[in-house]
Amino acid sequence: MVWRPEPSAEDLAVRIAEAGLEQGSLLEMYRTMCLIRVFEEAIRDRYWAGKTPDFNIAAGPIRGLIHLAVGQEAVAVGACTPLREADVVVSTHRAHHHALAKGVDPTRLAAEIFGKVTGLSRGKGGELHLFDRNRRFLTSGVVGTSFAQATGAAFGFQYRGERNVVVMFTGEGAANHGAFAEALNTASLWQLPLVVVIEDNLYAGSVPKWGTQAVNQHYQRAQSHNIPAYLVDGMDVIDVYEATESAIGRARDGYGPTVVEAVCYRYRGHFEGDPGGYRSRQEEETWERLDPIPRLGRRLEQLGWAGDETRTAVRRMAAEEAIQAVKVAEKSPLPNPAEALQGVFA
Amino acid sequence: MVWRPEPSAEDLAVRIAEAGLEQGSLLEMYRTMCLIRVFEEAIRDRYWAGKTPDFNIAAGPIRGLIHLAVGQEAVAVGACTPLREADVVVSTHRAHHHALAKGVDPTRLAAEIFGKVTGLSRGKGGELHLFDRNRRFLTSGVVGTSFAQATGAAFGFQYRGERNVVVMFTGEGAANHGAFAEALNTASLWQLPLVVVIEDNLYAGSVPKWGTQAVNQHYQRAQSHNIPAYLVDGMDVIDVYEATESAIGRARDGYGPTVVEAVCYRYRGHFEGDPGGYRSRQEEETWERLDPIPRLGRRLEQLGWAGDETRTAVRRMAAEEAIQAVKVAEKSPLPNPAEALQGVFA
Amino acid sequence: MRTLRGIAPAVSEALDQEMANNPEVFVLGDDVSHWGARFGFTGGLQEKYGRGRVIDAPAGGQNVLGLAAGAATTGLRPVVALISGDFLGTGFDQIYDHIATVNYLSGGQVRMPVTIVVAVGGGYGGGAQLSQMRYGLFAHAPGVKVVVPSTAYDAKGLTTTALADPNPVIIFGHRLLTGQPGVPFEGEDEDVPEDPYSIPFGLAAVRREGSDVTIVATAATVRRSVRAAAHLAEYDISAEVVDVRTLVPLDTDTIVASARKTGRVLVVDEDYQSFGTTGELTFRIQAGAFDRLTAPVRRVAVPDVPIPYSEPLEQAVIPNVERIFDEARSLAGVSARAS
Amino acid sequence: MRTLRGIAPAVSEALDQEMANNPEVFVLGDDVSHWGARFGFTGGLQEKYGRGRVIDAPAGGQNVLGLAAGAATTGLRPVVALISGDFLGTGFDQIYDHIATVNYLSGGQVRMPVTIVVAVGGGYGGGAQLSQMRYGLFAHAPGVKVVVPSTAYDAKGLTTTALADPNPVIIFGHRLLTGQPGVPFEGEDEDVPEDPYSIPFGLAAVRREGSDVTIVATAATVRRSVRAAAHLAEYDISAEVVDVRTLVPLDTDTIVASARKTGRVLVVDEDYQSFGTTGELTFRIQAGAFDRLTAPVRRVAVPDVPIPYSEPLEQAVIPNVERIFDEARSLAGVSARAS
Ligand SMILES: Cc1ncc(C[n+]2csc(CCOP(=O)(O)OP(=O)(O)O)c2C)c(N)n1
Ligand SMILES: Cc1ncc(C[n+]2csc(CCOP(=O)(O)OP(=O)(O)O)c2C)c(N)n1
Ligand SMILES: [Mg+2]
Ligand SMILES: [Mg+2]
Repeated sequence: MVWRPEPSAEDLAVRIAEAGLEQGSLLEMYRTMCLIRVFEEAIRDRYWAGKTPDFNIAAGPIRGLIHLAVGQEAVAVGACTPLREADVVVSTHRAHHHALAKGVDPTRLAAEIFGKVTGLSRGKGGELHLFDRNRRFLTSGVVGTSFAQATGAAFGFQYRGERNVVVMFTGEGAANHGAFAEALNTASLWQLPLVVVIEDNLYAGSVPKWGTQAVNQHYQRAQSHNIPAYLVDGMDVIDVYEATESAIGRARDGYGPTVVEAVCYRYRGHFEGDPGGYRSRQEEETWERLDPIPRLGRRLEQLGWAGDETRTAVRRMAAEEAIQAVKVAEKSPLPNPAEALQGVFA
Repeated sequence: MVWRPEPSAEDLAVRIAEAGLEQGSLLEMYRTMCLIRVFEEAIRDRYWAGKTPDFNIAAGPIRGLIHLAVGQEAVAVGACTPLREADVVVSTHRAHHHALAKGVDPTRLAAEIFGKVTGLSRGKGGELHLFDRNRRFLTSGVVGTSFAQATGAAFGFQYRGERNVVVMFTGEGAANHGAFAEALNTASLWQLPLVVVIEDNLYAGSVPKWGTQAVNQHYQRAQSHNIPAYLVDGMDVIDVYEATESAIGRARDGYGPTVVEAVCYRYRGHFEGDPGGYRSRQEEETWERLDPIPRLGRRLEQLGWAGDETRTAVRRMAAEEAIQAVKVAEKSPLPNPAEALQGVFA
Repeated sequence: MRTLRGIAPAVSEALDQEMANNPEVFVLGDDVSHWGARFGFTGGLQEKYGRGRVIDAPAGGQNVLGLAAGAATTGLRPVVALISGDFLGTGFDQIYDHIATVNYLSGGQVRMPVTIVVAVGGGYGGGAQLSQMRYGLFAHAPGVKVVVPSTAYDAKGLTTTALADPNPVIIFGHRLLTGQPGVPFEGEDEDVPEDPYSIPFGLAAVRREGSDVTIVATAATVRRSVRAAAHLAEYDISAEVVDVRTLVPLDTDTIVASARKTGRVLVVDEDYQSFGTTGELTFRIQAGAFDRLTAPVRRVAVPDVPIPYSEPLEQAVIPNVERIFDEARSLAGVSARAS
Repeated sequence: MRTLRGIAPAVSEALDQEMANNPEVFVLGDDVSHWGARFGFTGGLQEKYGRGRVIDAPAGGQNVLGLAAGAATTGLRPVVALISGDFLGTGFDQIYDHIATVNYLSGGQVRMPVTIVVAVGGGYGGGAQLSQMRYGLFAHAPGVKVVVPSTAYDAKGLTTTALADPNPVIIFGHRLLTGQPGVPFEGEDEDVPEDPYSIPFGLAAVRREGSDVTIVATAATVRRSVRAAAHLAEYDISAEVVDVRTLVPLDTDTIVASARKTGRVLVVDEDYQSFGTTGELTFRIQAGAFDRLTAPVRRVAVPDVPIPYSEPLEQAVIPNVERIFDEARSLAGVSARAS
């Protein structure tokens, strides 16, 4: 683990200043994390509608699989805050938090999850295939295949002489795929503007890290490809922000890739319907005490940047936006069946 | 490079003793290296028959591609000498030297290269698909695919409780494939009896290492998977032997995998017909001066274990065996065309 | 005899019975401990045989399949279990260029008794990468046997046969036939013997006899075809339904015999339409029954689009009872010799 | 006009002309600098455009194809050149599950204008992993166009079309048609315009007219079929030879029209026989020409074995003029309506 002692109010102020963070940006990060949390909980609520008492994956307003990232909001928000609109984010099967942090419209995101024609991809992709061309956001549902794609996008920026950056997210499990090593090699060789953010939530599906990974962390692997790497506290948005901000800056200035490994925890199952049982209650409770949202809340308080009232107001606004998005999405029309045969070729 | 100062006669004697090498085994290594060298030159001679003055890949007694390892004999012999018959060697597209060092019959090997029914695989596989069940020797022509297979064989021995070891050869280019990282992870995780020998001959096809590899060596990658690694002089059979012998011993005793990275050079083209042009003459000459066969010859002289006469006799015997093998192979019958349809299923 | 619900418990029972007898059989896969057990075909095995024999392998189809291939060379009998056949794409060349070919290319020296069990098929909102069939691709590869069971009885017997076969076998189990909790079930409870038994490869089964039109189908589409046939009967159309059971080896004789009897054939498949299974079946049918066919062979398959996520789109592309019924009815109504 | 020898200089000329105009086109591959240039389709390009635009990518089909897919999302137009189509197996899912599907799955937001050029085919002693055709596999994938040129003229024009297409296109160039030094050449010198031109996808070409039997073929087997047809003429059998040119889109009309004219069709293919191209062509032929066929469609393909190395074995499995001739002759001699 990468727990650090909680800073004193003075130390915190220094750290925040060094990170170049101001009241506005920190509050915005707080807001986005709240938005994500409530969005995912609203999606979860709709997912379970029609799936109780007997769980049936194909029943209810949302069919198929849903992978929530509740608990991991700090990684998404910390890593995406330093990004510009023209930068690309390449995400994984667990993508809602990344999408929202990159500025994807919550209503269109939710509509895609509901399979509506108003969704990002008119309902064709669904949760495992989220694309937003304008927000430059991509995913893949086949674990391991997005790495070369992210690297290719970074190459594209370098080739075109555009000073954009690619942030590529991966789970710690996916990073054991060989394609991850290939991406590191290529990005390092060509000094590409790629920032790799590993969301190490300790499990790949039901399989704990120790079950499929020879070493406890990945960052040394990055270093063996001559890529600088940070190991950060993924439950601390400031920690994630600091490392990623500097990595993104370096990438943008042509100094090549960086790996940021963020240790975190998902509070829900691997997907909804996961009955769990492979994690101890004690472990879960330990991590729940590190919830990144109240943690940032306490810091805002400490810094004197947002008291109870302000924070409650921010949370309420974010919640309303998220709930409204999910509501509108659910009410939107489904695509016409005839669309199924359209668009195989551009 | 890993050039070390040439040892004095006294230092050499100490080193040899520490490595546990005796006159007989060193002479046998010398003999095998000579056998490989002459075998490959005889194959080359037959390959070019019918392909001059106009090169035609499909003409002459040997069709298709031939990948020679002339210059790399020390890696094969140093790494295979410590092996037992029940141990497995998994090789690559450049496999003759590994096969002969593992004890594969030169006549059956040559016959397979000629596509004869007396070949290892009755002519069905050819040079890129060499298998010898009895000698426990396997290859693959698709770069990167043999790594998981070698790891699987090592798993097989562990599962069965057999104290056998797998030596997996790879080129430095192939080791950039993601499957290599996957194999390291698995072998380290399960502490498999796997010894990975990287033949770093500086080029993958025409592409120099710096063209496709972010760092100059691979061994740090092994270390990032918690696997011990040696960087050795691949033109010095004693150096290769020392490292591999200890790695094989550890693997056999249940202490898991090791990587041995041997820097070496191929004296011929990537395959026969390669017109070259991507390596400087100066570089080639530098490496020719390090020829592992005369180098071992000088050591045998220094140690007082084999004078000119003995060495000449050994070389002559080895050469006769190799040339005879290629001759017999060439005279053997081709398979009956009806065999083409047999053996898809066991 | 007792009742089994779906092909998943049938496959895992066959695996269990074989593992009990043969220590050389072991299971390797992605999440075989938990999700493989819940949504796949390895239920109960890890509890019984432990983590050393029912093994969660490090990530990647390439890695898992390569490990199996390598283990097979030491005389073991690996079973690879993947939660989705779609993931075979990441280990494609391990099957295509190694597991399938090594016996041939080694002149019979090195065998590859690797059994692969994967969940396939859509219709539950899985989206493009968790709904594909894939079996046509592997049926195309020389050296692989391909099993596509439609019943629990077949699934058990064919798995037992696979585990006794010295060759690579891929068992494609349709998700909607698994009978696992939480997944829609298109099958029915079946009586399946508890004792081990095996069903030879290469024997198609006539699931319903008929005289006007033959419907040739695989896996989930067999049941849909039987339902369509019941509906056709209401229109006085007598449809025969042939369940292919194994694509490789393919029981051309049974299929052709039915085609010769009815003169009209509809091939149904949940795989992509073009360059796949329906074409091959059609070649064989017209080769063997040409002089008896009274209309061209027709087909119902996924109309060459990725499987879309949204329900109305998904339902528009995955062959269902209605599409089978409509096409068979139209085929039965075609007047002979006019195209 | 001037003479070109083989499809390799034709493809590289089309690439060159497109690169000269469009800075967004770049080439990525394995050994494009040297071996790709000598045995593949990238000759002369690196000298002209430099290492920054004709790029040796780090190892692996997965890596190269994924890089191309990612680069395409930034608006570039990647060309991936691989020395062997066999190596597509290592990047299989990048094509099948991403490059092919992203346009559809993104609801048209993200295009994948990736052109892939690979050398395929056997007959020179390349052995199992350097002789396969692979195109049937990718023709099966919704979302990929598949080009199989048989002439230098077509190769250039179809490559130009590929580079203007907003969709992924794979060009399978048969090694024995490349015209590269050191490789046997089954083609002939051709007059090919120097100026850029394009040939639309989806238009088959009738290479020889005839009335007794139709031979449908691709790539190298087109030339073998034309030779077989010349030989058949000596036996008073008039064979029409149709060159498919692109498998996706497939010009069913031209093929069916020829089938309707002759009533007898032989499908020739250098890919594995079952579950591939010959089946698909047969489906379409019998669907469109059923009432005119006087005999079942037949086929000549690789008889479902890996390509063996040894010459007599290799020659026994790769379709050659003799096998095509024999089968066509026997087909032409079949009395109508008796199978
Ligand atoms: C090629 C492939 N194999 C297996 C899967 C099934 N799968 C989906 S998510 C997942 C685990 C990923 O773990 P990790 O990368 O740690 O991400 P997390 O789920 O923890 O966010 C697996 C194995 C897949 N989608 N693709
Ligand atoms: C998947 C795949 N891609 C490309 C090739 C073509 N190829 C054959 S050998 C080789 C280079 C291998 O280089 P290295 O591993 O350094 O071995 P060396 O040839 O130097 O012994 C390549 C790219 C292949 N055989 N397989
Ligand atoms: Mg994880
Ligand atoms: Mg090399």
